[in-house]
Amino acid sequence: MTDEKSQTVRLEIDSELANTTLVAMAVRGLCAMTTLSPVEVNRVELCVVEIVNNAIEHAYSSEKGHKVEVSVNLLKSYLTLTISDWGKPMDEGQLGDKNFPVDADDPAAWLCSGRGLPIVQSLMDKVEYQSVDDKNSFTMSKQIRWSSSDLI
Amino acid sequence: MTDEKSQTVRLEIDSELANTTLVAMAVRGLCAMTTLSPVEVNRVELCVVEIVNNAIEHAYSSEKGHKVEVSVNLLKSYLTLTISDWGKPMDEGQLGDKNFPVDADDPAAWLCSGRGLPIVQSLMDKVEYQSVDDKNSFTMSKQIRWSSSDLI
Amino acid sequence: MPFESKSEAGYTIISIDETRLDASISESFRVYLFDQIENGSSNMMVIDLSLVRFMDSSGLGALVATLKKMGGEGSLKLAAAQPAVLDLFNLTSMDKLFTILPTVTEAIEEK
Amino acid sequence: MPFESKSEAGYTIISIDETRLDASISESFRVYLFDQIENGSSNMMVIDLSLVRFMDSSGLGALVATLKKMGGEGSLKLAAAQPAVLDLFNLTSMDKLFTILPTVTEAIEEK
Ligand SMILES: Nc1ncnc2c1ncn2[C@@H]1O[C@H](COP(=O)(O)OP(=O)(O)O)[C@@H](O)[C@H]1O
Ligand SMILES: Nc1ncnc2c1ncn2[C@@H]1O[C@H](COP(=O)(O)OP(=O)(O)O)[C@@H](O)[C@H]1O
Repeated sequence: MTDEKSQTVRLEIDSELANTTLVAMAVRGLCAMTTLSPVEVNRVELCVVEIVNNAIEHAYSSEKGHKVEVSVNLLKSYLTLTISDWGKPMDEGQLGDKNFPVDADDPAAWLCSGRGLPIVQSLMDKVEYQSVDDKNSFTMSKQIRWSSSDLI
Repeated sequence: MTDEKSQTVRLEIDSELANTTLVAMAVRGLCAMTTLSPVEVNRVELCVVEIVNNAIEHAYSSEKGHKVEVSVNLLKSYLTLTISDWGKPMDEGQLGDKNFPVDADDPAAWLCSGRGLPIVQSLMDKVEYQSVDDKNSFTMSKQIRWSSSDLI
Repeated sequence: MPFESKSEAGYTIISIDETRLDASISESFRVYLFDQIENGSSNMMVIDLSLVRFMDSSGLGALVATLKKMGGEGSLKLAAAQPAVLDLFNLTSMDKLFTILPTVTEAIEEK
Repeated sequence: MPFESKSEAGYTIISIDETRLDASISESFRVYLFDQIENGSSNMMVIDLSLVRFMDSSGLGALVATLKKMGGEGSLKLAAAQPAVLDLFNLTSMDKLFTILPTVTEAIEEK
């Protein structure tokens, strides 16, 4: 990571929820190449798990035998993850809300799901969704902050 | 990893030596799902780097723009890595020697290369090479030793 | 099954024998917790999260569903959450709904 | 260039400002070391490996090539190798050709 050159690795799993851990752990390993702090690495892991699980559960309706691809791109100042599926596209209206309203006194309004996308939108610096031909891609980027000693 | 089910993730890079690190770091992350010790994880990393570099340097003559695939398979008792290329196949005679003879008094005989395959053959429990159609695959497995407390 | 329960000081202590409470097991975790409410000896529960290094939104969902199902009866406390799990609760404001104590013992003693 | 050299107590201390001494930089490392022999002020060298967490067979090859080129003249010592690097030297019997000391200071002082 000493120059502005970009490096990319593509990961691929079959659409089973148990396989998401494989992507999570591989991405954690890749994060060790960056200056992300342990807290930030945990957050990147959380985001990639949320989006990979969404692809499996929503794009593929939890059906095995389909491909989920995670492309990891490392730049000097950005980590970008693109999660792709070839299933049902997401309604883009899903992206937008990133709040977590909660009223402790109104149990009926407590949500048991629907926190995946707001989490990712809160934790990532940039989020994008695109469907091109059969391929749906969710792209998220996180800035890699450099410590002052790296700015020589 | 609590049942005998197998989990697989495929990694893919472009044939550039600088990309090998991406595979190395992703595999290190995946090794955290196993019971491999830190020393063993370092050795798995070394083996995967040697074979990925061989694919780039020998199968593709260090030419960019070709695909190197690393399939990582986790079983309860085995970690298997398959490195594939679609370039020049390896002469199988290369597999066999896993010794490191060295005579400190005979500098002329000191080797400056050729240690990659012997290293992998020494460190892995099983090594195999296969060319099917255009695809050349180097498969290596390492047993995951279970501590007695896991044998309940 | 990676979930276990035992009784202690009037509480049912539920422990999770997994490092990841994610979508691959959240639904069975929810079912397990619902079973505790329906068939368990006590609706005073402490969930021991000490082994859980990672939790995603589906794990959180299982806990919220359980809290909702209890409908204000009894108690559901969480214990020994690791940093990434605490971070998830804080981020999603779920720390407003759940009492999280550093240890199971403190969760039992907490009034 | 991730390689640097400085003089100290009659030795040229060469340090590697990379965590990985692998095939992507081994050839430029070999060229750098050959330059030191051909143009350097001293053929007494200590290589500071303290930052190198990972080395592969090509890194090892660059060091062997350098030792061969020196042809018994001068000295090439290694310092501060991390566990994975030491493991590589032991595994390949290269610990028989190279003197590896825990620190640069000890490498300079070693006779
Ligand atoms: N990859 C996807 N393909 C299709 N629909 C999706 C996808 N990801 C998310 N969605 C839709 O967006 C909704 C919100 O997603 P999310 O916030 O992750 O919550 P949850 O997955 O818990 O429902 C989902 O319920 C689903 O309807
Ligand atoms: N993937 C491959 N494709 C073609 N030839 C290979 C491949 N891997 C290894 N070889 C051959 O085997 C030889 C020994 O490989 P290795 O022990 O890794 O040492 P080195 O790469 O340093 O030469 C190589 O020099 C090359 O001729």
